[in-house]
Amino acid sequence: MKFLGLLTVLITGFLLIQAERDFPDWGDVNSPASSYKLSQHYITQTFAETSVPNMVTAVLADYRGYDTMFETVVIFTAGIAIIGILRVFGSNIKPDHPEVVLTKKKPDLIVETTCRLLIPIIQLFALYVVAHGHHSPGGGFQGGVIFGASFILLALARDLQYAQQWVPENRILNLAGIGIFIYAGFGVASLLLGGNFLDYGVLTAIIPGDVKDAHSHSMLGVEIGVAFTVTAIMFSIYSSLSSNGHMKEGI
Amino acid sequence: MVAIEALADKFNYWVYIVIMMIGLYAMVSKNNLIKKLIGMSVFQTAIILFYVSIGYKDEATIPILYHDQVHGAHHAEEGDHSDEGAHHDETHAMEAIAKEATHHGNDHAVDADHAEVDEHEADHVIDAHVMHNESDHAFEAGHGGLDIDPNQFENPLVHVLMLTAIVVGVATLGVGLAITQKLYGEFGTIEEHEIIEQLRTGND
Amino acid sequence: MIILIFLILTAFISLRVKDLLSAAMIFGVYSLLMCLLWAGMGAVDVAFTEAAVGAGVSAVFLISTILRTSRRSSD
Amino acid sequence: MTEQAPILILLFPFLTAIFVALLGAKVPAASWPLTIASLGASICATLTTLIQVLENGTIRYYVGGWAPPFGIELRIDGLNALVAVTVATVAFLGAIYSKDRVESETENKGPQYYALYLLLAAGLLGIVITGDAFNLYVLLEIAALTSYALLAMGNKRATLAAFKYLIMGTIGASFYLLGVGYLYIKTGSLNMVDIQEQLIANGLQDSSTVQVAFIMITVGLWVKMAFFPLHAWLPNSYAFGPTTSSSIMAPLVTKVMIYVMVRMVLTVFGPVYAFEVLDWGNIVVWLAVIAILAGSIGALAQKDLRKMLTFLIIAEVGYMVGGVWLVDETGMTGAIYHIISDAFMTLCVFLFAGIVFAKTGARDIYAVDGLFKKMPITMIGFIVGAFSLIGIPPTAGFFSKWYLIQGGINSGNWEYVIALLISSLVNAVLFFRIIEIAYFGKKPAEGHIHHHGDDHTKISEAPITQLIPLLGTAAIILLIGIFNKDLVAVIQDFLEPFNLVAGIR
Repeated sequence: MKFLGLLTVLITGFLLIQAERDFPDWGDVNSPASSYKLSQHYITQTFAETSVPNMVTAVLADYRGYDTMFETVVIFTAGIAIIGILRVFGSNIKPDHPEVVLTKKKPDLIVETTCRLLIPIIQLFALYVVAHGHHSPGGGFQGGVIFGASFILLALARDLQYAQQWVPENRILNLAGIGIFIYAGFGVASLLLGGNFLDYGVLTAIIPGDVKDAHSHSMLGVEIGVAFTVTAIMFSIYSSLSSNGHMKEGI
Repeated sequence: MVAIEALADKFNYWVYIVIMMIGLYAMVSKNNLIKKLIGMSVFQTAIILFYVSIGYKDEATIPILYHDQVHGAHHAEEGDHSDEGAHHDETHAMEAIAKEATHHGNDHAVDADHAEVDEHEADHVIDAHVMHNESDHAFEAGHGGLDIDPNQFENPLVHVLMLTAIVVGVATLGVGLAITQKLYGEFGTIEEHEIIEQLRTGND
Repeated sequence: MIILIFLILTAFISLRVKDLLSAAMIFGVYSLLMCLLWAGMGAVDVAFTEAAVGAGVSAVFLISTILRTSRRSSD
Repeated sequence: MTEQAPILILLFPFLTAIFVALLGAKVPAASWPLTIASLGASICATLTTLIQVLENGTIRYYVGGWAPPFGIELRIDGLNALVAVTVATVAFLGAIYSKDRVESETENKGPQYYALYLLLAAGLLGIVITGDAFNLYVLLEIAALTSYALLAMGNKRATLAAFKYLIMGTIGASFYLLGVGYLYIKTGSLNMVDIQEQLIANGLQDSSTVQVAFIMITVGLWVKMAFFPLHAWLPNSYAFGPTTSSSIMAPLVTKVMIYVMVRMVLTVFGPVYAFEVLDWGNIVVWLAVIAILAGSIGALAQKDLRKMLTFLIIAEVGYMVGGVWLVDETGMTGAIYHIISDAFMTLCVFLFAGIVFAKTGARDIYAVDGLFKKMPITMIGFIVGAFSLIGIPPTAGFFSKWYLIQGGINSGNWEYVIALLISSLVNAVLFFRIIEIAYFGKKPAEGHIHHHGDDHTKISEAPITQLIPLLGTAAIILLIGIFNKDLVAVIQDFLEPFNLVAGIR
């Protein structure tokens, strides 16, 4: 197996080096990827067409919004998949091998207090990241991951059950689903208003402002949807993995 | 000397190949399942490094427009967020966002200086919907009222693609870890050869 | 350039080391270096995501699995 | 709303999947009807699209209203539309079958199963209709993640196989992603049609980057479709996963990957580049020959019914890969035809294997012992599928193989023709053995192989939710066979602009 692995690696590496000989230089502004109308259009026209200064957000949520919707679905799928694989409903099923027993300690005062102080700030920052994604780096994914991380921190500092009092399992899944429904809702709304799927331009009928504003505001809406899903699923994955699917104790 | 320059010109591209091969080797030949998954993550990040390297341009900046480039249209929001710091409930956040949205809309309406420009932009949007096919917008830089040199900004497209790839990577890692835990529950080990050994000797 | 060399080193070490918990931590370091590199290359959004996802959440997932299973690795 | 049909194909299963996942905790019983309804609606949308394509030619649907290459486009031509109808129908029939089996095979995770099932169907449909190379990657990962989970829900062998599949699948998908990256660095575009235009416009025929991109994409897809040397993940995962999961994955996942390969060859790289500039057709056909023979020999060696069928899938993948690389219009027609007919034949035999497993609880081929008397209707359904895999007229398998062989003869690839005939012979041996056991109730002489004679007395006909999909599939196999002229006309209309006849070496 080791030899086979090495062989695969060598062949692949050789091929990649072959390919690499023909690359444009690193940072070359005249390389096809940089000079083709596609990327140039995004750079020069994004603000004119969507009034969002952060091109990455605009391309993510508008031009390639279809991709991003499925990216959210990938996250959702992972959450459902992990529940499907690991989750043990009820308590009658015993694994063949004894579980790893984790020594359970009392929550440490320093850790607990620090977390109590930190978690609101983290959550606040997460909201800022989501809301300010139009103007600075950030957006639904980053904000969602940070928000989810705050719950993970809570579960780490106390234990999983404590965290689950705040975010019970079924509510978490509902939140994840609602996130995707928000995203797809913008698409379906534009379908119903006579445009193509995710064509935010036609949403001027229900969103105040002109076409650009409709684009900009819809992007904010879908980012919030993404943030919901990512927050929920990140915590859901963590709680499944850390409790071996029993949703108790945690690590 | 020429060789070194050639190496330096494409140094990123060399490094990504090396990292990718490390990851691939781990995926194919490691025995430990978690090691395989770490190898998988390394492998995927190497590809992301490759994509990000495509988007890099010498002397270009991050793909976010400056404030003076957008005619100061968005100054108002900067102040807002610090004020909204007190709320950290989700409903409040929604309100805050809605507030920002109204601000955003007002800015365009109120800002008389740029009303003309805005109108022009709006027209352009409608144009753009119809005419993307025929016209090559690359040569119309500045037509939308903004004077932007495309070489000044990095390629945003690859960044978008790689955001997706990172998310896919973490999703795959999560599923892989879940399967690992299930295997551990059933076999009591996370070494692949021990699992195969158990399957061979067992009467399953 | 230095980051790139460290990247290769951390990737290599995290796959070499026999203690899985250290492997996971070194993988976190690797992700953080990767994130710095991307930030240096101007891909701020990607770097941000990688910092949150790669160095943060992925490492937590790995560690929680390692604590739930076994810490030793044969290779 | 007919002009919106392309997106609706996807939206029905995808939104219902989320709904099922949410509702599942409270009303698990609603999962199955919702699944069936959404897949039924999806079939209607695919049929609408197919009719539109046949009437007006290629449909280009701009998602988000952005024209390509700036936005993502759904591009549906004759090939897509046919494959989309196939995928939706197979998913629909598989879902009907799932009803009685899910609870027992997946440890009471019905709602999660259906949600993942629908997401898999949505992912595969999305792969089929998209016109954007990167979007395809995202959907590929959705399909892959759901497949890992659907398999890992099974017993412990299946879990290990799912892990292997995860590693191999990620390698495959990453290679694909890398290939797309190489194309992007040379062309600057991600839209499939636009990539080809740029490749020609920039004169990139000799670029080593594009060559490696081609290799990476092809090899990545070969890993995903289990082409012979890269097939290690397939047999165990399909043989030991839940029968409900393998009844959708075995027919669809590999076939959709073959569709992607055809799409890459024809639309992204263009036949001129793939077949003339890179003249590797002979090598690939030889690889396909090896794959066909290896699959057939592997199948002969198996005693486990489902594992035997998985090796037949590997052989069938060899047929289609070979057919594409014959560089002949008839061969290509045969390959595309075979995508469709093979999806239904595989579904048919896997459904049968699932029913047998459900009824007897045994995995090996002697489980069918004497089943002709006990469940004649089921056996009739199976025989249609088996005859189609062997290639007996008027089933679909006969006609697709006919075109493949014709293509092999036209292009002078005799080794391929011979391999195909040998493989058909092996299929005949395998299936007639099963039919014989089922009809005459012959027990193995050695007697040390499982005895389950006592349970056999209780076995009766399969329940209606399992019979309907089996017989439906059998009927569709016959229909595809009988209306082969119309189908071939559609495929040849699609292939006409590519001018493959001129490409003969």
